[in-house]
Amino acid sequence: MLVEFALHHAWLVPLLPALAFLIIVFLARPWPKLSAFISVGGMATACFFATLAAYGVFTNHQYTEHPLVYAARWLTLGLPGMPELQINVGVQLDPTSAMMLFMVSFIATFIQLYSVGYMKGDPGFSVFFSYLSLFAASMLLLVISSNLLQMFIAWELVGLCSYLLIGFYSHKISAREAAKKAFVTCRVADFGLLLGILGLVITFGTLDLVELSERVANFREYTTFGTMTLLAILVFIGPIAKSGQFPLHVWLPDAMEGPTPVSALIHAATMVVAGVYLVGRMLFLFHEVPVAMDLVAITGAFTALFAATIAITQREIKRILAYSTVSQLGYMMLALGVGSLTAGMFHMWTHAFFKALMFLGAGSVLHALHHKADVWEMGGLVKKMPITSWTFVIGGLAIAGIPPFAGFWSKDEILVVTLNGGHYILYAMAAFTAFLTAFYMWRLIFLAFYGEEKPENHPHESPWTMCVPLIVLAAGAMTVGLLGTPWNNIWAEWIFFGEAHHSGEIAWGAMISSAVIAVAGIYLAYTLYLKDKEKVKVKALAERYKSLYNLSFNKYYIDEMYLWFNHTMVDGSAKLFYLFDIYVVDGIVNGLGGFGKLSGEGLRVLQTGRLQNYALVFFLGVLAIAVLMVFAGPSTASLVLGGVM
Amino acid sequence: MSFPVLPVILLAPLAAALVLVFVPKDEHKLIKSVAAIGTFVSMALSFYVYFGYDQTLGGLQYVIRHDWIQDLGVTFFLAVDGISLPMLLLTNLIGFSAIFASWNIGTRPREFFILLLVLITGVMGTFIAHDLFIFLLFYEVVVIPIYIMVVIWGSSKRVTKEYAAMKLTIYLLIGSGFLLVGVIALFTKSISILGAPDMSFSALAIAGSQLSAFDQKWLFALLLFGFGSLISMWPFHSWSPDGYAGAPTAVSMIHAGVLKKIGGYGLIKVAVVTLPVGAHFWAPWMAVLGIAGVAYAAFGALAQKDLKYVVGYSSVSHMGYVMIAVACLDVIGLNGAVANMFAHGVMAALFFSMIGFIYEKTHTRWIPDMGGLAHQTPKLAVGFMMAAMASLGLPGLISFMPEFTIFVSAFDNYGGLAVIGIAGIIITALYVLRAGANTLFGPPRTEYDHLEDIKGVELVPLVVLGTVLVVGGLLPSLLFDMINSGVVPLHAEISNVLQLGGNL
Amino acid sequence: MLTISLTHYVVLSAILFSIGLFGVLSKKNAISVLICIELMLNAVNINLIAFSKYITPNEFIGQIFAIFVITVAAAEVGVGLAIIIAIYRNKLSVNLDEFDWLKW
Amino acid sequence: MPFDTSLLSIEMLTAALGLAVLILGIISPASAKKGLGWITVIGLLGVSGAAIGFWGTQGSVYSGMYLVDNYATFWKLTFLVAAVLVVLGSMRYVDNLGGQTEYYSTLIFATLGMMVMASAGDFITLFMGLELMTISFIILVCFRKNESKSVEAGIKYILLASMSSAVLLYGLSLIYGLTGSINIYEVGRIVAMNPVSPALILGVVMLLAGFGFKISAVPFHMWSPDVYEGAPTPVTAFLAVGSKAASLAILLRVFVAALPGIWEHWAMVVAILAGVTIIVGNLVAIPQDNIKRLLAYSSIAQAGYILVGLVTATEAGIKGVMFYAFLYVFATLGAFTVATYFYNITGSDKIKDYAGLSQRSPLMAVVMLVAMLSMAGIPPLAGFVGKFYLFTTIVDNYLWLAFIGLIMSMVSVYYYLRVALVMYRDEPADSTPIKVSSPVAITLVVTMLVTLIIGVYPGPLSEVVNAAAHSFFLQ
Repeated sequence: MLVEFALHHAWLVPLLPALAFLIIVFLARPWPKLSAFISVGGMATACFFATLAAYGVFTNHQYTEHPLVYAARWLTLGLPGMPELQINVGVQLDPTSAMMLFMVSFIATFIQLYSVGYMKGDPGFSVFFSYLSLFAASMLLLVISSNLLQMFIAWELVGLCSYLLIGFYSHKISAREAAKKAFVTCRVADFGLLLGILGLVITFGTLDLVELSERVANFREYTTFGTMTLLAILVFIGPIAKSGQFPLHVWLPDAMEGPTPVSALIHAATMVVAGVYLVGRMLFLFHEVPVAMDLVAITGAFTALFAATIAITQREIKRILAYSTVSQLGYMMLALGVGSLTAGMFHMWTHAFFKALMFLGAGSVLHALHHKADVWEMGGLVKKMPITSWTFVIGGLAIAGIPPFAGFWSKDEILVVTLNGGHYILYAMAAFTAFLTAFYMWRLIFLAFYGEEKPENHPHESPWTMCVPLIVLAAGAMTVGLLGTPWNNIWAEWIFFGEAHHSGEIAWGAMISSAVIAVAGIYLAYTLYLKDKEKVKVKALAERYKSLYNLSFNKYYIDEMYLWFNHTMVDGSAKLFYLFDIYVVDGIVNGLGGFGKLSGEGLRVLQTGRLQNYALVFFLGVLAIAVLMVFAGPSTASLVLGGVM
Repeated sequence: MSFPVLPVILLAPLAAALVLVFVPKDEHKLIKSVAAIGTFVSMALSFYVYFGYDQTLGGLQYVIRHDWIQDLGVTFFLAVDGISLPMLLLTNLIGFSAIFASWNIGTRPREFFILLLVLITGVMGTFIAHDLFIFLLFYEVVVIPIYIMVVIWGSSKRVTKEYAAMKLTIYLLIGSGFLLVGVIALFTKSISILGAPDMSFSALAIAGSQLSAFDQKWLFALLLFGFGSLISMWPFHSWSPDGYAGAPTAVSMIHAGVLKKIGGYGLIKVAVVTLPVGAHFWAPWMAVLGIAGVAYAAFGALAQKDLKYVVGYSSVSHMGYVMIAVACLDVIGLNGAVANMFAHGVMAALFFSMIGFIYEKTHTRWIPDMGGLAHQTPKLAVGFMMAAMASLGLPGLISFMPEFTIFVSAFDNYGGLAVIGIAGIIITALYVLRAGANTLFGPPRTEYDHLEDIKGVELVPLVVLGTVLVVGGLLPSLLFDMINSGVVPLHAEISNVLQLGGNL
Repeated sequence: MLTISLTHYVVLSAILFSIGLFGVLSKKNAISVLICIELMLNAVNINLIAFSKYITPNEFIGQIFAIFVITVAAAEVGVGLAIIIAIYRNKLSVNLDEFDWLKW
Repeated sequence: MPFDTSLLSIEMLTAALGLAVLILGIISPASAKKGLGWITVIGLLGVSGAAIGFWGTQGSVYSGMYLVDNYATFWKLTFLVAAVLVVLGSMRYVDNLGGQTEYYSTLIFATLGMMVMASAGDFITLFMGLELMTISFIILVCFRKNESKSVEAGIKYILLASMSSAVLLYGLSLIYGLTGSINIYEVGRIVAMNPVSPALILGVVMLLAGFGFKISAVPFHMWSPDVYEGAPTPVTAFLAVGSKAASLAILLRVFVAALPGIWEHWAMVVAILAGVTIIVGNLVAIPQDNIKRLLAYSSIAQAGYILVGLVTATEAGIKGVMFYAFLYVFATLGAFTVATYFYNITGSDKIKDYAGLSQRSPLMAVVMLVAMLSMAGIPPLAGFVGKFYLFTTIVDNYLWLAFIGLIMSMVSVYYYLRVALVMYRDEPADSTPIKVSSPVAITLVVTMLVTLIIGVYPGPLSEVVNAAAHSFFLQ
């Protein structure tokens, strides 16, 4: 009953946070507590509905084949008969979106709850909550979209909110620049996505996902394979930036400038996974184009490895997490690239929990250490702030992929499908990444939470509003993976692309090897960072491979490259255009004007004031006219000569 | 139509201006209120007309028609259709906000508001006149008031206001000179076709479409130059940034907001409809110039340090999109063109009003001299950012759907060429965000701590235009259905001619 | 034994006209210029009379016209001399080259 | 045959009025002289009333020497209105001169000369009217006989004018010699029948020069800036308006009625003249710094525009000319009246002295602006409609001329706006408000309103002009 209602009014889920946003902006802003309450309350209610809807979807299987779609006309262009474009906004509920719906709202709720404690006393308290609500709203809108354009709109709104939230401490230059960077980077990619969407409209004449998928399925009626390839690649450009894939990942680590809950929200549950989600949604398109699939897979695998190699040398706690996010997103892309919606979504699902957990944990640490971010300056926090530390450790186990924690199952799934797909190189890369992941994440843990305490730090455990979410998420990080264990893979029966491919026999080899890899990574971290107190080995290594170390520590200088390009190429050409405008285009205009004036002056001088000059001009005029008459008139010339004779 | 609503809309500001003539020149409050009332009447009535217009019926409605000049076949012909109505509404929205944007005018306010009201009337007239002669009457009414307003109340930055004003005026007048030649030639030709002189748009459309392909081509070229220079089509745009920089806020608002749009409007309602073959011939050129304008002006804006120049160039770039859209000559494109003119109007007006306030308070528009204003004047910052976001075509704000529709049709018709144009959104995002960030964000400057945020009537532009910005973004059908009802029949005419008169 | 034909008159008047014209352009003295203008007018008169005699012998159109011209010329000269006197009062000169305050 | 002298009654009335004013001026005591201005105005208004009565009558006197038709009547009305406005605008000026009331009578005689020109049916009448007007104007030009500028203007005018009329006469004599007639319409018939001879061409050239001088068409315009500057401003106004209009009236009469037979010979030349006049007039006006000189050059340009109507020599063309001339009268008078009055107050013609006029006297500033913009042809002012009429006639065959005309008219805005700039932006040197005396105020308001109304609602006037132009061909 209530479930039915939730199913057919799923648009309430994004609507509620949106309303919260409006109320806060226009009414509740002056009262922080009220604003927080409205925001969290709205989010919680939304979460409640989302849960019901998700339950509804998961309980009857028809939706796995035929998604529940209801839409309303938003805009029509043209008349029937002529090239017409109708754009609907609506809700499309199938297991994938239902899962996302639940996940996003659930995590968002706890992050908001957490923020109540984290942001206490901030001047922009209520504004912050209004932004959070808007952010959640747009993300949820994106999730339930039944129309590609609607999705794009939500996509851009998410971008806007990230801009606002990253730049929340707008008095900090760094925050301002990071926000701008995030927006512009995404903009660059959206350009590709937009082109892709335009191409799809023009080729297939619709943007409704369901119709689109049907028409794409037999695309040869509409267009050629080449076009399809182009379209697929264009569409994939968008996610590259949003989900921080190489080479457009640069904005993501800088996004740490925002308040930590924002980082959690952005990196765990919402913004970055939007890209993965979009690729998942559009898998029907990529599926038609093997090239695009390979592109996705390779990008994913490479990004995963690439980011991991950066993460191992970073010092700031949030940066490490950020790069781990990039790397995990790489996993998801890889999974989708090898054609397994199941694995990709599954990893997204588990990742959401443990990554949110770790960010919030990091936030709690920073909160305690008054925003001292360098892990080398921490240590032994476990004694002073046990909850934070232990939950963080759980997160660490999860991401490293230690069974039976959530991360293990999803990552294992990915490795398995990669292997089954016969992409051995990619498998190797992914496996190695897994090792690195375990290593750098535990490096962080050992450095920050274990070892001897630093006297200058006076950490303290955070308030309950911050701890409760930690605990809840930690519980999640432990358990949510069990949905997709090879023994009873419920997940694979819900969320899949094509037909539910369910590997009958359990790939023990892969499973064991990934577990071993994870343990190895952790052990290495242990030996390097915990066992030898002086960290001599590490320093020795860093010295030994100085160039590599710098390369990794400076993120392969990619930001510098972009900066250089922006300043020399873009700004340079801008200057060029401007000068051209002033001196050439405008110069011509002014030149003409000046010519008019000059000729005026020139003619003026003829007016000498001498009477007889005037008389002379008069008669010259007469002569001139006479000549004109002779030659301008039709037959006069001959006539005159004849007449004279 | 018992109640002559259009004449009332047209004359309300003029009446207010007349009243102002008799108001003592130092009754500032009174003067401003009178002006506000005059424009408010027009705005309210044009809302009434907008929502009273029967879209299913379509065509010309609220028609007023009287004989005017017999031997030229001129009739005093006021009416609205799906294309002119949004423009009318836009004019009044901006006009009304412009009054409040210039609320703090201290010097010679009476003259200022009289001129402003005349200006608004003139612009309105062009949009509701459906007789070419009357259209032209209103077309240039506006030029002189603008000149006087710029030289008296303008500001000299890179160029002196006198230079800017003269450039703007003469440039547009020369453009209209060419336009006039075209119109007169078209008129004389139409007489021989129609048998009797008739200057109504509809009659000229009938006559014009029967002209030989050659005639249509050169006539269209003239009209294109005339209207093109008004819509600041590249490379005839250079009056625009200087002009806006020199002009007082209200003038910038109206000029960038609506006056420019007369160019696009005329291009669609007069040039394209009357000379479809010519339009078809020149369309590729229009597209190229449009694209050039988009990219070129976007880069130009990127190089600016003066806020008004940024917006000035950006408006050139946005008008480039309109040119492309018109060049597509299909339903979606024309829809996009008109819608984009409306959207850009609202956005640019909001932008200029906010910049006006910033200039008023900080006495500078030089971006490096600013920063962190968001902390001292949050409301101002909100308005500014809304305009900025609209200008980079953020979904949920009014200018996204128009741009999207334009892209659809441009991509469809001009493929690769359009891609360059669409790439403009990146540069746009770059310069808009840069300007916004460097002005509003970053560490607050102590010298601006004394500034007080916009308040009271100063909020009117933000509220009015901001509301339109958001509502139009969330419910674009409010705008598009109206426009569509006007574009579809118009396009039907064109395509008929193009199919029949295959003499391309 | 040559007979005098219309052509002669016309040529004569043309010559007279040209002389007058030359004077107008070259003379510096205002009065002489005035006189030269009279020459031009008289050239016209010769034309008129000649045409009247040879082309419309039985109507006196030309003569009448000529009389009018003479009258008007007289009036013109009257006014002209008055002005020359006035300007002489002002400038103590009738040299046309000195009258160039009004220019450009 | 019997003469219907009643057809001449308007001219007779005018002559009588002139004489009466002259005598009254002599006999009336100095104190009463002020009244003469008003007497003149009333008298002229009476005459124009009578002239209106003549609307629609069609006839001729003395076997076609003297024609009365709507065409003539329209022009006469134009002259009379102009005269009235000039008198109204110049009363104060004349009083400053010390009540030399011959001014009024001379002005009336000039008007009379114009009227005679308007209905001249043959060369003699033409010549008489022309000279009557010219001589009266010569007297008016050097009316301030103690002021050397005025006298210099006078001598330049008389010498050049009489020279030009000599040329004109020579041309007339040639045409008479070739056609054996001096009746305009008869000449037309004969010319149409006979083949073209070089002598005829020469005659036409000289006519063109003679009339071109009067309407100050380039290259026969050289006198006008100097004379306009030197002459008393109201006289300049009347000179710019009346003599130009009258000469146009007769120019049309001669060329369209007497020389249509060889139209293809002079059409292109007239077109070129018009084009050159427009260009030179507008360009040279740009660097001027004296308001009267500026107006002089702009009126040269205006003459160019009006010539455009002559090119086609059709009814439409005539109509365009008449329409434009009529509104040109009002625009020019408006501008010159402002100049006159400003001179009375400040004693300066320099443009820079007009600084802040909009604050010292909004009315004057606005009238000046409206007048100038009307000349520039900016809608919704009369000039726009006028140009529209003119250029519709030639756009088909002389597109280049249309381009020159319209583009240059936009260029002309440049120097008009420079005046506007001074009047509106600059702060006045002395901000004492200027009190506009009632007769001047009347003139200003009338000119402005007419300019505006014709611009917005030209319907009625165009009807009248139609009728006038139509009657042209009924003789």
